[in-house]
Amino acid sequence: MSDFWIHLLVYLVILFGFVIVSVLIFIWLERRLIGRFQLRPGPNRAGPFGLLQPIADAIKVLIKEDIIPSEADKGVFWLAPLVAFVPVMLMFAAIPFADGVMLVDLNIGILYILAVSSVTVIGIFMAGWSSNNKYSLLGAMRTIAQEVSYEIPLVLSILGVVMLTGSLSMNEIVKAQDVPFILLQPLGFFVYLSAAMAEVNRTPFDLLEAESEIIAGFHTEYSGMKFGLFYLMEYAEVLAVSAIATTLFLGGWQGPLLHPVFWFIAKVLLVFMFIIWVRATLPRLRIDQVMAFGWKFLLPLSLANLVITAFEILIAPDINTAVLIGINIAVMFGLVLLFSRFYKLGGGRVSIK
Amino acid sequence: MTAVLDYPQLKAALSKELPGIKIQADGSFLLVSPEDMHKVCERLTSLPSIQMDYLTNLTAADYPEYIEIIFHLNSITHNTSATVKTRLTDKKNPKMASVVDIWRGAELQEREIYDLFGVFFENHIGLKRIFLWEGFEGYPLRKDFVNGH
Amino acid sequence: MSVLSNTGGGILKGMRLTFKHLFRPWITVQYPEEKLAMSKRIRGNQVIWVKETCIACLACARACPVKAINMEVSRGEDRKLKVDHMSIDFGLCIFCGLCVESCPTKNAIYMGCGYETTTYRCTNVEKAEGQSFSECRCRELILTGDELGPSETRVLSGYDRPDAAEKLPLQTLLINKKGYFER
Amino acid sequence: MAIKTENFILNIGPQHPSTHGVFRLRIVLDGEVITDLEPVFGYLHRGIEKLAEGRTYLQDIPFTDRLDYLGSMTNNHAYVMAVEKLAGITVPERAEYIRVILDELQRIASHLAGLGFFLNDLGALQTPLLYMFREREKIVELFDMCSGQRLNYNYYRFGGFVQDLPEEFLPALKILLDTLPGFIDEYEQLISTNEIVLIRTKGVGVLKRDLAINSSAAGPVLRASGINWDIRRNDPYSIYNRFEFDIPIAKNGDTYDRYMIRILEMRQSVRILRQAVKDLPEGEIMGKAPKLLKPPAGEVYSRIEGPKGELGFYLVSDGTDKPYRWRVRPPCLLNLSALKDMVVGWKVADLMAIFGSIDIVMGEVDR
Repeated sequence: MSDFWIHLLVYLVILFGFVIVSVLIFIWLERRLIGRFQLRPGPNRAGPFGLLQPIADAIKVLIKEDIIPSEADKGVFWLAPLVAFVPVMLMFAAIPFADGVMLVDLNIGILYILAVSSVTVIGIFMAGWSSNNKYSLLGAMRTIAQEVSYEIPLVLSILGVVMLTGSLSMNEIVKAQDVPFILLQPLGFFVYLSAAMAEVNRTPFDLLEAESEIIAGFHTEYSGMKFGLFYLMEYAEVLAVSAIATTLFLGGWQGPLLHPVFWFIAKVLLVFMFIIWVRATLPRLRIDQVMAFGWKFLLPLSLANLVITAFEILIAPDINTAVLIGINIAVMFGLVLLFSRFYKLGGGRVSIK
Repeated sequence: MTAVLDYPQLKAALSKELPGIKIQADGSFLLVSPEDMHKVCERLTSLPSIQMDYLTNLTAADYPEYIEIIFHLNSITHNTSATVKTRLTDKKNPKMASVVDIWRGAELQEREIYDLFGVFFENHIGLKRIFLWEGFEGYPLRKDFVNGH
Repeated sequence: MSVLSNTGGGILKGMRLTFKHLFRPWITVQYPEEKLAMSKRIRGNQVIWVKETCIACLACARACPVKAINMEVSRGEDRKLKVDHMSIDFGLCIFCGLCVESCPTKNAIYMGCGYETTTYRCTNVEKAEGQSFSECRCRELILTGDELGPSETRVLSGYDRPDAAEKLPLQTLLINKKGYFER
Repeated sequence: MAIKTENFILNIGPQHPSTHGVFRLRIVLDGEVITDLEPVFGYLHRGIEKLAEGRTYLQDIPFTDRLDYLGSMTNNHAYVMAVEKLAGITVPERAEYIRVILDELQRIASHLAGLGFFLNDLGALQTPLLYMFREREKIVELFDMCSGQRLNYNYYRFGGFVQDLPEEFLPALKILLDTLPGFIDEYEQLISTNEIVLIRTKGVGVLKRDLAINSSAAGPVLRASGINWDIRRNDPYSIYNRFEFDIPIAKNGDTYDRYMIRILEMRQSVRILRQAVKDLPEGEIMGKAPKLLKPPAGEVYSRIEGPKGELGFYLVSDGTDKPYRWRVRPPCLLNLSALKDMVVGWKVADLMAIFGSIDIVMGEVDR
């Protein structure tokens, strides 16, 4: 067997293990943290500090009866969780855990990740459509609208980073970050995080499974292992988004003294905890407001970010980094304030004849 | 304090507006015949000096000879209240005109009376049983309804 | 009105508040291990009947709004009323306490402090011919005679019985929880 | 370009996370927009009015607990007051003060629960709900202390109370009153200026002033539409005319106003409570009332301002120990009269926000 195959196999196993284990830890962490935000201890029965709770949940989900609605489109219903789950796993292939420690160092890493991640939405729509349930369909329709629109600001916000490094390879981007790009690209980071939270359907953009409105959205009819896959998919997506944010904006595996993998995981956890914090605080937006936020607020902001970055690179390539950081942060606050004053939400009551 | 209207005075005012209606002023309520009820209610809301714009409570009670429909009215403008009643003597097939077009608040309460007393309200916007299912036999709040317990 | 009002300022304020809550003690109770002292007047899921002091006046049976108390009395040879049969159906009881209030002796019937009466399933259902499921009675919930008396698990509650209330511990209150009000 | 589309009918409920019980709504959707709506009631109908007719006046008190189970104290008060009016029973001074204290505490507790669930319906993942239930819990513990149960209090009696307040009650209440305004400030920090809450609620589900009156809306829903109508002020019962308090009134009648009115009302309740605790006299807690009550033949309609709105009891007595007719004026049911006008034209998500802001309890809607 050649080195290539050994490399591939070992990394696949490690990656798969890493994703599964960290998803379980994420689930535990989210429930504990949300609990603490809400003045309760969170799950604390299974194992010390409730650490075994996700495993207990996983076992429960595995041995549950698998129900398929009689009117469902069975083939699509079966395929949907897989179509949703596999792309998320594929995303991890191009994420560097340390210098060069990744499955493949693609020279178009970012492009690959973005391309693969947008396939997930097809799985979700398949689930919503095939369930033959009106709530599922509503959830699926919302997903399509939301995820397709948020791809654009997401990609545009990443372009700033690409312009700064001049490379699409994830490893190169990390290496280029002497100063984490969150300081050089604060606006880009803001847009990226907002858009990414909408991409992975976290509060306040969790419209597709809005519990108080459409019960569970696209996976209303799912149970057993198929539901488990969706659940896994959601958290793996959050993990991927946190990992990408870490790689692109927070300096990736770079850090003093300790092992790069430690730094990488610590930064991922930091981003994830922020996402949980937002989830614990904010209510949900309405579908038209989500769309307005994406198209009228994030899209112009990300375009402005692109233009400003281009100017900085072209006109003042030798400027002092500290000054640049100051300018960038000032520009971000100025633009966010300016835009939020001027954009109109629209929507509202529709007159019915 | 919400002042209760003086019923003889109210009767006089209404008889002047609507000559020929059967109306009776008791000590604590105004008794109107079912046929005139809708007209009286209309006047009660529209007359500027009375202006009973708020239907507080609309209910019924089953007595041996008749079913009584009781309106508890309020005027938010004048902070006054009045009780108007009507008696439906035909217990087999009681009916009267609906007042939903005057007070929207009567919609659900009339449905409730229809459901539990079997009083039919004409021109109601969607008169059907509200709590019990269609096909339930009998009207539970009538005294002749015998339940299991 | 700050610069940030309507542009994210409110969201930041809320996030600050939730962050503060992260460091406050939690308010929930870890139930089976940690139990609160209940109210002294607790109307738990028990009604306790003291056979010795009962004068068989049937006041409690009459006061019951749901007819859960079934008491049969007869006159003994000494012309005194005695209780032949006493049973309370806890499937019917709504724990309103009216029987306790109605008792003229004030020491024959009490509410109980217990509230842990759950079991996994009812094994003994009494069902007559032609009865619907809601009409049949679970025999385990019908307590008769001595089963209704006080015991270690059936502690007298102080509901309308000040003398019994004195023996009970003070109620734990969330208000008195430490580390919470020092904001 | 016109695409041929079809409306579709969606059944919301009876089992649904945000129908607050077993309420069913049949809505017609055009995409996400609601074009028609029909509420379906009766899933929690227990026939309480019929049941009450077969029992004595005293035995009916536990049934009032089970109407609006988040406001049992006020339900008790409304019913007990109606019977007292019917039978001519006077209530001692101390009992009246205690009634005001318990009523206002109940109003705060009910508003907290209502607002918490409303925010849950907005999608705020239980955080505001749990913060609000923390304060509600403190109030419920006080009720538990004096009545013995946490939900179905059954504490009021004709002429007064079962028992006097326990001695631990007032010190605990004083701590509560000292800290509660601070916690209400916290809720406002979390919610009142939150941009997402603002855009989700401002201008949404407007109930116009005229329609609010015409559809017999009551309580916070009526006052949010700009009508100065509060039974405590307009038709004072008990001893409410002795206290100083304001009736908060909004003017837009939208979902945000209905939220804000409740926050302001809680502050006013704290104000009333402070005065009542200060003036609470010593003395009897039970007036003279016969053990087996037989009110003289007659009828009475008596009402109080419950947390959800005007809660009235219409009783007819025929001189026996059982009521001849026992009727509740259910504020929750009547607040739903104008639901269709508020909801049509809005989206599914708004339906939940509007519905939550009306704050209904199915126990009272279906009885």
